[in-house]
Amino acid sequence: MLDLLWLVPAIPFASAFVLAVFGPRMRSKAVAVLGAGAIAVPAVLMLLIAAAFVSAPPAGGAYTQVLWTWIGVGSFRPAIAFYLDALSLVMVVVVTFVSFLIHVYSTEFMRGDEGYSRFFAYMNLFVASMVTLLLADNLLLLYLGWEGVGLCSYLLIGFWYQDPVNGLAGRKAFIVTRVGDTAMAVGLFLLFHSLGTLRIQDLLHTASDQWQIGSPYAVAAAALLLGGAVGKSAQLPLQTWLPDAMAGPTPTSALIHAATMVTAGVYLIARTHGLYELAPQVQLAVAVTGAATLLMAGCSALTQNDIKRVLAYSTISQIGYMFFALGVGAWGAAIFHFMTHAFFKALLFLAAGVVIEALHHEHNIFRMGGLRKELPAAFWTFLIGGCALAGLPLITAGYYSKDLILWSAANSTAGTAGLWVAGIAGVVLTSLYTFRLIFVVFFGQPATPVSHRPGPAMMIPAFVLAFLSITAGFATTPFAAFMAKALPELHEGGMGMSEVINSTVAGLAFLAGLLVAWYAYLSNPALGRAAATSRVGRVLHRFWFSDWGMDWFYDRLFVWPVVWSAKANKADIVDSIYTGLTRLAALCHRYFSLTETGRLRWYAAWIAGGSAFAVAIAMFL
Amino acid sequence: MLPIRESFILAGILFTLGVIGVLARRNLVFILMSIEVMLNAAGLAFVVAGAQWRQPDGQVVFLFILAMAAAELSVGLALVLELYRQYKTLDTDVLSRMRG
Amino acid sequence: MNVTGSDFTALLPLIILAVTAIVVMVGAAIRRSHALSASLTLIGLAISIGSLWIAAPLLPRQVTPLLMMDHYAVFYIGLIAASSIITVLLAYGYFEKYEGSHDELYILILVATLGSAVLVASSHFVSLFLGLELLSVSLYAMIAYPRRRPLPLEAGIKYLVLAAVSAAFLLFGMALVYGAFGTMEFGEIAARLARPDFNLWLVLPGTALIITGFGFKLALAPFHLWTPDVYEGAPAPVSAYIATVSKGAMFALLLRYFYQTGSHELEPLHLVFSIIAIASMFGGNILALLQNNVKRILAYSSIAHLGYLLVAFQASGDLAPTAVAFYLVAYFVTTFGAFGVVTVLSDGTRDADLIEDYRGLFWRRPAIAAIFTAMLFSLAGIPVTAGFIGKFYVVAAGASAAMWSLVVILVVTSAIGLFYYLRIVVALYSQSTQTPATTSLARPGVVSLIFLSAALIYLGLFPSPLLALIHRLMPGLI
Amino acid sequence: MMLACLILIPLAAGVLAWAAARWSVTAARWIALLAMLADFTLALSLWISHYHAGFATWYAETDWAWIPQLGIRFHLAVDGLSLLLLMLTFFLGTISVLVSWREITEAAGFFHLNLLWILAGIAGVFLAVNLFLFYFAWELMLVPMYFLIAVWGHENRTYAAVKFFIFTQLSGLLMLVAILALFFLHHHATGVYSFEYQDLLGTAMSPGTEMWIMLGFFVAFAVKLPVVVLHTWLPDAHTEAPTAGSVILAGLLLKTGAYGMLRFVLPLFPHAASVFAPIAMALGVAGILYGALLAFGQTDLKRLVAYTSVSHLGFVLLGIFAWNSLALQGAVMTMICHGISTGALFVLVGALHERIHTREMDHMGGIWSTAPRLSGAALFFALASLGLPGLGDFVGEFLVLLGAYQKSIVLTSLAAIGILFATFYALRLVQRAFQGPNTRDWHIPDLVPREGLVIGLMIAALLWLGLYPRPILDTFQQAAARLEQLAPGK
Repeated sequence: MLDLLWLVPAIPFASAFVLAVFGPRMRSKAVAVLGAGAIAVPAVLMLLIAAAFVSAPPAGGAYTQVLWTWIGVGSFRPAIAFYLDALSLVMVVVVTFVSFLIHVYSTEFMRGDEGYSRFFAYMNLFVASMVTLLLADNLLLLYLGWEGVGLCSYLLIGFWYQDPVNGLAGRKAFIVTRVGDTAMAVGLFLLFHSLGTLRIQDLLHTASDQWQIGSPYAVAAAALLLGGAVGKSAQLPLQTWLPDAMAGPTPTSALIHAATMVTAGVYLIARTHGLYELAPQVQLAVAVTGAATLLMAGCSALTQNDIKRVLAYSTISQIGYMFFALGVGAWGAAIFHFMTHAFFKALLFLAAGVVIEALHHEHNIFRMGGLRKELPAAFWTFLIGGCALAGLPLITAGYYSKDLILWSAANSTAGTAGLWVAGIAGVVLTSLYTFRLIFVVFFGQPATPVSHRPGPAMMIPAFVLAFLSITAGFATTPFAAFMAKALPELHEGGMGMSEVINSTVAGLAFLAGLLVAWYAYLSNPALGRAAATSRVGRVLHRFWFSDWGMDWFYDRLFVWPVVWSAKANKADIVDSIYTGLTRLAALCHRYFSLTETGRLRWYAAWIAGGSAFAVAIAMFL
Repeated sequence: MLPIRESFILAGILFTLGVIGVLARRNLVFILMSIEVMLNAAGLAFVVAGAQWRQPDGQVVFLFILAMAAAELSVGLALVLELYRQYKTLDTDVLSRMRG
Repeated sequence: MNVTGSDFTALLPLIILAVTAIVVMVGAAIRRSHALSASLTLIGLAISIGSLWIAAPLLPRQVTPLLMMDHYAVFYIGLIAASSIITVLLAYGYFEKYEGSHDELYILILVATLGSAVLVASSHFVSLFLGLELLSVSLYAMIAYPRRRPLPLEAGIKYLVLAAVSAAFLLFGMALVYGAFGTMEFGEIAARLARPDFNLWLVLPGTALIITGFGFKLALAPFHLWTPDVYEGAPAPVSAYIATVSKGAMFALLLRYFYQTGSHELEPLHLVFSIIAIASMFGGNILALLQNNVKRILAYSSIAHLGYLLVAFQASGDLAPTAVAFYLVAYFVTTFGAFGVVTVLSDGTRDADLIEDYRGLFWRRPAIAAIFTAMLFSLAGIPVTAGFIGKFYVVAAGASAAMWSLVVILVVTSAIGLFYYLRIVVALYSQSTQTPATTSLARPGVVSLIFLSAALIYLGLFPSPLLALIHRLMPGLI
Repeated sequence: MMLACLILIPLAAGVLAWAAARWSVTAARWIALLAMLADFTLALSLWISHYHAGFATWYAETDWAWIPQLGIRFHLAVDGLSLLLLMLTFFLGTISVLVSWREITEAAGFFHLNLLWILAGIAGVFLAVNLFLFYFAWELMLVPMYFLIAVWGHENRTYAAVKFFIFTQLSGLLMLVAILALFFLHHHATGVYSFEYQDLLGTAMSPGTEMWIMLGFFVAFAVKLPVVVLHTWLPDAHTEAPTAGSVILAGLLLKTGAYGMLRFVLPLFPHAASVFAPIAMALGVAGILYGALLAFGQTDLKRLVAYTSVSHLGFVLLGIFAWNSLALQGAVMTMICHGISTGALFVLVGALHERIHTREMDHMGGIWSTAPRLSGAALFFALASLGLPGLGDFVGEFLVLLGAYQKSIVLTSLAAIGILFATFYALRLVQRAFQGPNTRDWHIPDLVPREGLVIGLMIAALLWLGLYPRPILDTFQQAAARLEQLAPGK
């Protein structure tokens, strides 16, 4: 069974190719079947592989499939090879499964769009790349998948290319993530140069053999990889692209910019955890980055009007939790949160997509309202997703995963009290913006009439995800056990806080957020408005609304200088050297020509002068 | 016995005078005459050099120069006539249609 | 000093040239016929070339102190005579369109050729002077041959006055050198120069003045100002003749005189030559840069080319004579080709000498335009043409003597030069609406053009036979 | 003999095509196409037949006497490097004949003469192992290329053609001087006149001399490559040339510069080259960044693509002078892949220009909706250009950087930023020209089957090179190892 692994990326690749080349001439039903089918098969296949993997674990807990040697120069021989262990297995299963659901959703959501087949081609290509990323046996192949998903993200954000705004958002996403990728590439060079391989497993072994804890090489390598992770996962300081990425079609946002691709950074760090253990400074940086991001993004989420942007900031914030978990050494918890997040965030986007389509592509939450009765299915699914996101204690998956992370922060040797407090504050914020969203959109007075109701292809995936958003949390213990096969367990220590206290505080934090949201947006909406329009509130609002002014800052620091210098130097200043030389030659020509007067006596004078000169040189030099 | 050095200097002065004549005069006939002066100065130098080495060769060359000058002048005068026919002047400065 | 029969045989090529001149003169006196005079001239020139093979076995032979008939001389006499044949062919078609009688022109060509032949064979100041004057006086008349027209007249007078002035400088210089050494034979001069007891204060200015004389004929800067005017004013075939035979013969003489006497190795003269070479390379190329008259462009380019040759001359290693000889052959072929195109395209009223005349020529007369292009590329030294091998050899000669600064200047200035050749090429191929021309061109001119371009490509691709010939003939010089 | 055929076939076919065009232009096109296919087949068969034996030495030599007086021989030979570039030459040659099928209507016979002769010259450059012959071929490529630009180019063609000619000619002459200096040094040392590459290898010289002679070669190759500061002929020439001309310029002519560095600069002057290597690498990185920045600023689509070449060839320079197997292999990969990807971009830009008669990006936009295949292909090659993994360019650039990292971390990091810059211009190209609103209401036909074939071939080639570049790497393996061995301090 395991040797069919290569089909998992291959099928969507092939289907993407077919759709790209022949898609425009295929009927839309065929496109839908092929597009969604090409994901269904790998998803099923992956479940079977998972079953095989669990029932008969391969030797060493990992299965490697080498297809061919990709590049071969001297000792640099990365292969096209897949590596399946507990970590990648979980990731791939979740990715293919969620992808499948979202593809099904898309068959209805995108119906009638001019670029129907193009959409599925991109989506299939994305899944293929994502799976490649996750299964890659070496960092180069991982990088291939990494760039591939980045490309698909770009293509899908700018899917409706006729509006330049979408294109610009796509370009921004691509470029900002590529800033991180550049760092990551340099990290790859460093790793190969120092360790002589890019195979992840060999690399981790050699690194722990060769490098001391805290060795500058390890620090540099871990930091450079972190750069890539930060870009892809929209963490500080490269988080600015993700909110704009919401320009893409909603299924795209659900799949790429919430459930799967943006967590690639988390995967990368988990995959190369050995390096981070060698570089505790960087690991701490990961935790701090996560904590800072989750708070900043939480604040920003509070101020947004666009339903998708709220969700985008919440994604940034939730990935912040995952980084936070990685940073404190709770590797398994990070992956667990990835999984639950994939379910409930995809669910939220799908439900949001239903709302948006129902309201004629209305994105502004303040022009929604009262949809609880109009779109009950959407309301309930959204509510479940929202509760999971905010961490409704005991019954939602989000609660369990987040609870585990907070507990780890308190009980890890790498954790600190400050981090734990930040995590708790994040819970309050999450609960606050989530319920603000729910109350504004689904309660109150209807503002826009509903024009379109979703069909089964859109609702069934949402129901499935809603189910998972609740039940996935109960798998905490078996999940942790399974993860322990691939990732090290938490180094317990630190504050030694008991589970009960931690859970209680988290529950209270959730409740606090809920209550504030209820008070400010449902029972007493004027208060919310007043808070936003007070002097301090306005400044804060604008500041948070604009993502802490980071775009403004980057524009001035990077974008404008580059654009300006490119525009100013359009004609290539270097060329003026040569133009100058030709001018000089022409000038010489003009002056020299003045000697050709046509007058006989002048000519004779030159001969006389020339000979006098020659004589003078001959005699006196 | 000819004073060699002084004679060469004399020839040089004569030659320079010829050059000045060529440069200063506009009239083609005078220019040709100045050229004659230059040629004869060269001839004088040959005679002096021959005398220095007690050889007749210098004087022989002078004869060559005379003959050659005649030949050159004959062509020159033909062109002088043509110049006058076309331009009604002997001023060489009119001959500057080609330049640049 | 007795002149024997073998001496006559050795001199046969020169004698035949002289006799042919008389024959043509007599022929013209009997019956004025353009075709007859031209044919007689061609026959005479051909016989003269043929007689080189008769003379060859007797070489090298000093015929009187004046003339040294050696392989070197034979090579250049052959080249000069062959060039005169091309000149006659071009001139025939060109002057057919002109009013008046043309027989005298061929006499002049023959005499000028004789003068050039004497020059390349001379080993004595007197023969040098004689040859030079034979050449010059004929050229005055050839340039001003269409004397009713203003431009040839102007060119003729300018050339006459300036050539006479420079001849006077040359003579004075020779007198000084004679004064220093007491001999006018090149070989003797070399011998005296080797001894330290000569009067340097006569030799140096004397040689400098001789350089002036050469410099004028070779149109080297700063004695170059006459060149464009004379080239422009003279009839195109005559311009070709001046550019090639007159300069080639003079350069061969320059080489013989200086290499034989060794006086160019006097330090200050070396400097003089370097300055002249640099000035010529820069001056010629810069002056040509934006020029609109093709004949003037060719004139300026010839200034530059002689500057390149001077670099090879200065290298004076084993390679230099070969380089110069090959370059001259290539340059002859190319220059005749270029002027030949101008000649065949000229009509009876004016020469086709403006770049405008050539605009879109490729679309009207593709063959002629292709030939002209080949010639221009050869001048620029682009491969497959003889000019490339020539330039290669000149640079090689310079490199062999490690004269890096001169070589680099050569390279840089020739890149500047590329610009004006390309200006003409651009004009040739620029789109125009004109339809293919139907009028036919003068047959002899076209035939010689075809021959020249064949030679150009052949020499460019297979220079080896000519090089072998040069190698065989040249060692006589040093 | 077989190698001589590689040169003689296009030469002869060129004349034949010219002659045939008097009666039938189509015949001329077919002659050119068949000649290119024949050459490609020949090169391919050479490759396949020697693939298993490896490419350790020269083989299939043609060695004829030419100018014995100076030790000049008509001596051709191939090794792995030249064979790869030959195959590229004839592949792109075939492509350029195909893309000219409809574009060139005026004087088509003469066009094909020039086209084939350029390719013959380029083949000569890759084959020659006699320095004189090499220089001969080097100069020979120039003339027909000049005509290609000057006669069939766009508005500003004369300027571009003359500029191109003078730049290359001047630098070529400097190289000639250097060749001659080497030649005489060798003569002094051994008393033998020879321009043979094998003889001149290892000529002993003082460090100062070696440096000067090396610089003479370097300048010539640097102009062709082009190295920044000497690059300004390139955008003009590429922009003004007809499509086939641009394809050959970008795809092949620039590669002759890189080839020269690999074949001559490093092996002939290992010490001087290693002293100079840091400067050359810095120039390479400067080219990467400067070229990318300029490309980003352009509004003329063709000019944009032209400047990307400056950027990509910067990687090649960086790789060559990083001078280890990884970087050298990367440089060669980049050369080949850049030839295909940039060539393809020129083909597409040409196809677009043929349809809408403008190259100004401000006048475009929204092409995607009317010509999706063309636009999709443009996207594909733009992605190749920005170094998307899985496509050939990535392999090359990654290897270059991986190798260069061992020499200089700073330069490598800067060069990596160049890849980021590539994103700017590549995406700008796609978005400004093909996406966005169709304000000018373009309605144009999509790629016709002939164009589709050309583009399809190039896409397939890039995917192959991106996913399975081993055959290329293996072919160059031996030569790269030899070069690496030459690096002083090894």
